[in-house]
Amino acid sequence: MHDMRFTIPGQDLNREPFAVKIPDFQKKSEVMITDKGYKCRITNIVPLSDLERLFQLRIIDPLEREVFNFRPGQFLMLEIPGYGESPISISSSTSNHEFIELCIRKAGHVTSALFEARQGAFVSVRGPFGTAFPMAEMQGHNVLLIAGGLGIAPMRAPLFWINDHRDKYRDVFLLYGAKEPSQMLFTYQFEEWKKVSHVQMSTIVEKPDESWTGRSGMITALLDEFTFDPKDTYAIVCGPPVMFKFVCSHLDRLGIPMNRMFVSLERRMHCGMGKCCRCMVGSTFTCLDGPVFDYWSVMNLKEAI
Amino acid sequence: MIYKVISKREFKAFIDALVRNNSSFGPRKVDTGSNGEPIYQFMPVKSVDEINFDYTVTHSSAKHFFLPYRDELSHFNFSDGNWEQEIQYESPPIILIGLRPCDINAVNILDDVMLHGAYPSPYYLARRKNTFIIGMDHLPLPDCFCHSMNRHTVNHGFNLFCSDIGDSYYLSINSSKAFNFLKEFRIEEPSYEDNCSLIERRKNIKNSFETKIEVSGLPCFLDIEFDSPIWQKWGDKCLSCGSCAMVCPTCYCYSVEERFDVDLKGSTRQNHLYSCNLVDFAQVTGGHNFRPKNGDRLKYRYYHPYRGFAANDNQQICVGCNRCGRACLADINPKDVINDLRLERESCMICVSPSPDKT
Amino acid sequence: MNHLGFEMEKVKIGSFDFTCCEGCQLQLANKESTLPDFLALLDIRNFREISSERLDDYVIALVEGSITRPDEIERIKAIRAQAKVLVAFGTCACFGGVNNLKNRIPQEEAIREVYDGKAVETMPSMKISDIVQVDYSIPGCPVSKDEVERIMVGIVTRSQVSLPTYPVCVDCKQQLNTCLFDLGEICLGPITRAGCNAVCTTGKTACLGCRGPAEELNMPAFLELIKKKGLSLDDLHEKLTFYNAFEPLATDET
Amino acid sequence: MKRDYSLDIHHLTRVEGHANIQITVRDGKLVDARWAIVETPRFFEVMLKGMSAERVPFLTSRICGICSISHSLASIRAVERAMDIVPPVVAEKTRLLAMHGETLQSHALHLFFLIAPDFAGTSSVLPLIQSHPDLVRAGLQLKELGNEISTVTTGRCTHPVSLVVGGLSKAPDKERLLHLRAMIQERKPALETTCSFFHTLTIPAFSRETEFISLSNGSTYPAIGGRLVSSDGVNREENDYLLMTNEYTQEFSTSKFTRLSRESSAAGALARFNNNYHLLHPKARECAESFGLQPVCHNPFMNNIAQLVECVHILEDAEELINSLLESDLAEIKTPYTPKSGKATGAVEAPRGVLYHHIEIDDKGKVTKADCIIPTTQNNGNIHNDLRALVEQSRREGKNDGEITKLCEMVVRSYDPCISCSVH
Ligand SMILES: Cc1cc2nc3c(=O)[nH]c(=O)nc-3n(C[C@H](O)[C@H](O)[C@H](O)COP(=O)(O)OP(=O)(O)OC[C@H]3O[C@@H](n4cnc5c(N)ncnc54)[C@H](O)[C@@H]3O)c2cc1C
Ligand code: SF4
Ligand code: SF4
Ligand code: SF4
Repeated sequence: MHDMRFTIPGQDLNREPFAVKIPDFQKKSEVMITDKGYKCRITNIVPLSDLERLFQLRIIDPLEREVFNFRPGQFLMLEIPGYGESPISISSSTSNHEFIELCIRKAGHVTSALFEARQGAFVSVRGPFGTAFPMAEMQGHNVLLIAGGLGIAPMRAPLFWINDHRDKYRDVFLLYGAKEPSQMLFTYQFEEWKKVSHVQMSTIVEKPDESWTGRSGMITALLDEFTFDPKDTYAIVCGPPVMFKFVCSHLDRLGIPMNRMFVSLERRMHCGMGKCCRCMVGSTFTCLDGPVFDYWSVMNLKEAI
Repeated sequence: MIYKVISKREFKAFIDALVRNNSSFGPRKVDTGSNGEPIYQFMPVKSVDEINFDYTVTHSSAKHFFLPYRDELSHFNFSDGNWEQEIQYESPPIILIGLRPCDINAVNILDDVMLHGAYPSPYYLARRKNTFIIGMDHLPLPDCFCHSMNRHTVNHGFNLFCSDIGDSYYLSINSSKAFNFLKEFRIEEPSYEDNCSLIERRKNIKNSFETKIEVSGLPCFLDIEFDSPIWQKWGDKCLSCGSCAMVCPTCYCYSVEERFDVDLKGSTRQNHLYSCNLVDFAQVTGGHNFRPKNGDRLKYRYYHPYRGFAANDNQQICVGCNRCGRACLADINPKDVINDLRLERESCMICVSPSPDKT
Repeated sequence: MNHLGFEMEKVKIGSFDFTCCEGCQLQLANKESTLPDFLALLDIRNFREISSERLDDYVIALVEGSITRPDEIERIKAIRAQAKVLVAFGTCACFGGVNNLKNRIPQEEAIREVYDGKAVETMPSMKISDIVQVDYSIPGCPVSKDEVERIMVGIVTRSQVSLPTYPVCVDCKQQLNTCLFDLGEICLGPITRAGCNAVCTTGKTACLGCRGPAEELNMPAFLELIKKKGLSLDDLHEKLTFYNAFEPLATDET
Repeated sequence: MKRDYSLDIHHLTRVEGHANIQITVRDGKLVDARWAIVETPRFFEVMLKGMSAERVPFLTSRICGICSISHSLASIRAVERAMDIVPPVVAEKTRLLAMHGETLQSHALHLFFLIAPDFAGTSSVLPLIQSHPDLVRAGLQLKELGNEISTVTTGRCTHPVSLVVGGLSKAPDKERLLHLRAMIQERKPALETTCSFFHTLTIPAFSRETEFISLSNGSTYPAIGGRLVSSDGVNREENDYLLMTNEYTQEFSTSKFTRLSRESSAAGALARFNNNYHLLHPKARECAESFGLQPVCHNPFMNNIAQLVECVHILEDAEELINSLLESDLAEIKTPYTPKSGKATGAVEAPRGVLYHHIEIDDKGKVTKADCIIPTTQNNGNIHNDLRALVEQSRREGKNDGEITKLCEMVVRSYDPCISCSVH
């Protein structure tokens, strides 16, 4: 039935049209190589407690270092080649272009590998990802920073920011609570925060020991040390889920509007880019729409805390 | 779009020429079930005779051609206390034959998720660009409900779409590539009768759906019913086996794993399609599991496709193929779960505000 | 690791077999393409099956087989005393394996049956953890070399290692297999821990659960499924007891 | 000559399973030389009782991690014969190919991992990775090829998954068969390397007349089923396995012993070779000639060479089998059956010799009685007697204690005993 016209040797079909070469996306500006990280060197490791250390990273490529910018509250995916990736909040100042600081607790696969690493080791970071604390919106108001335990890690970036723009904010309070005195991190910076940044600060522990002379109890107890107008106050609350639930409802009773309280949520994350769906809270991605949420949104999220 | 008509015989010659020279995949019968029904899957095909054009539905979807179950994201090469990261996302061209409208819609949905957000995936893009899709319509099976999801027709996302109008196929040609290939074969302008047959065929398909799911207002419903006991009721049946998500054409959640090469000279970062039904999906370091119960996890298996996620405009991503329902050994399927949910809510409404008696 | 600034050390390993077929140890010599690299990770101190060298300074002990004789109890205790890390290697070590099938009848009867009354020492088969503490379990009949490689690399590089928590169905579906339930058979895939790449169901034979229960498995739902499909409970029982991996579940429920 | 000598090897190494060699010479007289198997018994015959016939091969394959395919096939053959099931031809060919894979793997393991160190004077193969890299590479290539053949045909190299009663549960994939054929081609040089290495070795001169037992079907080199024959002229039907073995227990061994026309007999590569020489592929016979190996050879050390000869045969035969499978329609792989009662024996040539499974089934398809006789069991008597003769000969030749010890170990290893399997 076929005349000559139809007996096209398949070769012809294969030849031209199907030899489509994949376009080189790397050269196309609209597609990022989403899995490529910035290579960093660990330039310093500061032990903070038995379980926590501050890692100082320096992006090796000067151009990349220049390009890398973030906002307080954002996080990175930290990659230890061979061991895996973990989401970690950036704990340094946004104005510091030389180094990135990460305050990390030894918890599992990746973080344990990092604790084995020596100064000078090479790791990689992707990001920054996620939403940030609305530092601009807070201008002209009081700022209340409440951190529990490792929650001080994401709190340092807003603290540094406030220090850099101190005159733009009214009263700034930092309430910091830890389980035990030995778990209190960054004690060496307290004086600086108080004196240089003019932050009114107070600390508390749950289980005091003989060395502890300060207060003990729940972190909300510290609120009565300070006077501020709740209506004119923004709050950032970081810590374990139980803590911020408790603190936020307390602040709510004091009269701080729910949409002026900010929290940072933690979920399992495998991509940071809204694809793996591990960090879903209801219909929201912690990595794209968070980790920073105002308390009003959190209240509306299913399964948030 | 260009419309043409091709005789079935000629069509076979066309497909044969394609598959003989390209890496191609089409529906093939792989088994006969204990109920006597044939079981089909998209499998490699080398000649047109290996393709079952009259197949019903494949057990697994075609998503793994775009999102492989396991995929290498990057490789680290170690040397002298340092390393280099290497990322490759090339993929060889392939031809996919026989995708149903719902299957193609599913790929379009994956396009939205993978390509239209803030972080388009180069891996997906490479595969998508290099896949030549030939779609085919079919009469629905009794449990198909793509009509309810409004995914029973498709107008983009394929290179060529064939509607069966008796002795010939009515072709919708959606790419110059497809048009160029077809030029070498005997294709004709659709006649008046052909057009009528096409309309007839469409009507026939539309009227053949037996399963209907009411999805209007479902997103809001699902939010309201987030804490409903219905989830635990169905969760108690669920084996947390993940089969539903593996066969689903739009489930795309994944896990990332990193592994050293055995010679310790490098490592690979891989992604691995996962399922929100699996027990550790939402477990974090230290062992806390945000979704400890089967019901919590099953809820997400429904919440995601029918509520939609904010990141992709809350669109419902289920296309209504019911593959999940067929694969589920515990007999959990969208129709029953959603109806149950609605029923509970509606009966609840009735008791709160009984409708006035008819007098 | 080098790029993190620490040198890796080879693991001083001993491989020991108890009552078993030695198939799991044999896997150590399989997957020839990466075998030299794999062996380079290990400092083999004691491995009777392949080496005449016998040194007792191993740190990690791979223990294969189950315990079925009093002298084996002594031997496993001695190994435990030496090893920092004791790995139950293979299904027999982890669950008792097929050896446990003999526990169904009194031991004297078994001896009479097989040895015509010749005095042979034996006792009901036990898994390793019935006698000594086990640090890691690598299940499988036989173990999957891929998994063994992954775990050994994990130990050498000091990265943590874990087994998949989900059931075999995930891997099985990823191989595009036809579900054996669709072919009218009982398969233990939905309740068995994955990690074998669904090798049995890919060969179209039912999963017999050699890797033991998946985490938080839903046994009532599984039994419901068997009943609803009208499949044989007898067959289910035979499968559940095959490797003794579902011990309490199998006996209570069926 | 020293008047006293004693040797007590507790748990001989580089063999599969646990056994001891005990030799005592007092006042210049050999008082005792024994091959004592102390492996823990597992009671498979008991485990099998009450099991459904279709599951039997999955259990019996667990008798041995090295020759699991043979065990599986012996059971399948017994069950099929008991229930009058005739498997499709394609299944038969695939099974034979699977056996080839297993034998190649097992022989390679034995020759390279267990034997080569003896000749090289090392304690294991590990030092050879440095000293003889080409040889080790060749060994791994052959072993890998064996494993790959098994994997393509049965789904996995240890404990097959798709060998079932009635045929196969899944046909081998044609793409993979093609790949396998190419792999065989590519790996033939590795076998040549191995032969060259063995040519350089001096095989100990020792000989003790014995009876060689193997299967034989008269038309092909034996593998699955056939008549039971011996070099002393015995020739019986498969179901008469008990008359071939005459099992008896020894108080010092958990493994049983067997005998036929003499006080002991041998099974394995050398027995197959001696009884079926003319059925070997010409290339294999050529290889045997190059080593001066001819039937009937009574030097147990030559068993290793016979294994090598079999590897040559296997590569050639496997290629032909693959070609024939590639031409076949692989759709029909399993004969449907309904369980019925019956009893029969299945005999196969496992790498180490004839393996018998005898199975009796009731009308519900459950096993009522099972019996497995393993090749190593059939070699125990011979190993035992060889030790005695070897010690005596060596002492006559004035060998020192170290040399004698080494020879004793070597003669045991030459049988490639699979102890865990023999105590099942
Ligand atoms: C936005 C965000 C910011 C964070 N900031 C910090 C920080 O500044 N300092 C710090 O010490 N920790 C922080 N964490 C928690 C930290 O990510 C986990 O402790 C870490 O992932 C543990 O990784 P691992 O591999 O060591 O543990 P494993 O238990 O071995 O984790 C395995 C994998 O599970 C995932 N995972 C497990 N737990 C979590 C979790 N809680 N959150 C996200 N993913 C998880 C990761 O992908 C990880 O790779 C943050 C988490 C999030 C989501
Ligand atoms: S959720 Fe079920 S019906 Fe919907 S697309 Fe996925 S498999 Fe098909
Ligand atoms: S819904 Fe069904 S298929 Fe999905 S995980 Fe549960 S039991 Fe498995
Ligand atoms: S065959 Fe077994 S493992 Fe595979 S999907 Fe079915 S039940 Fe699960």
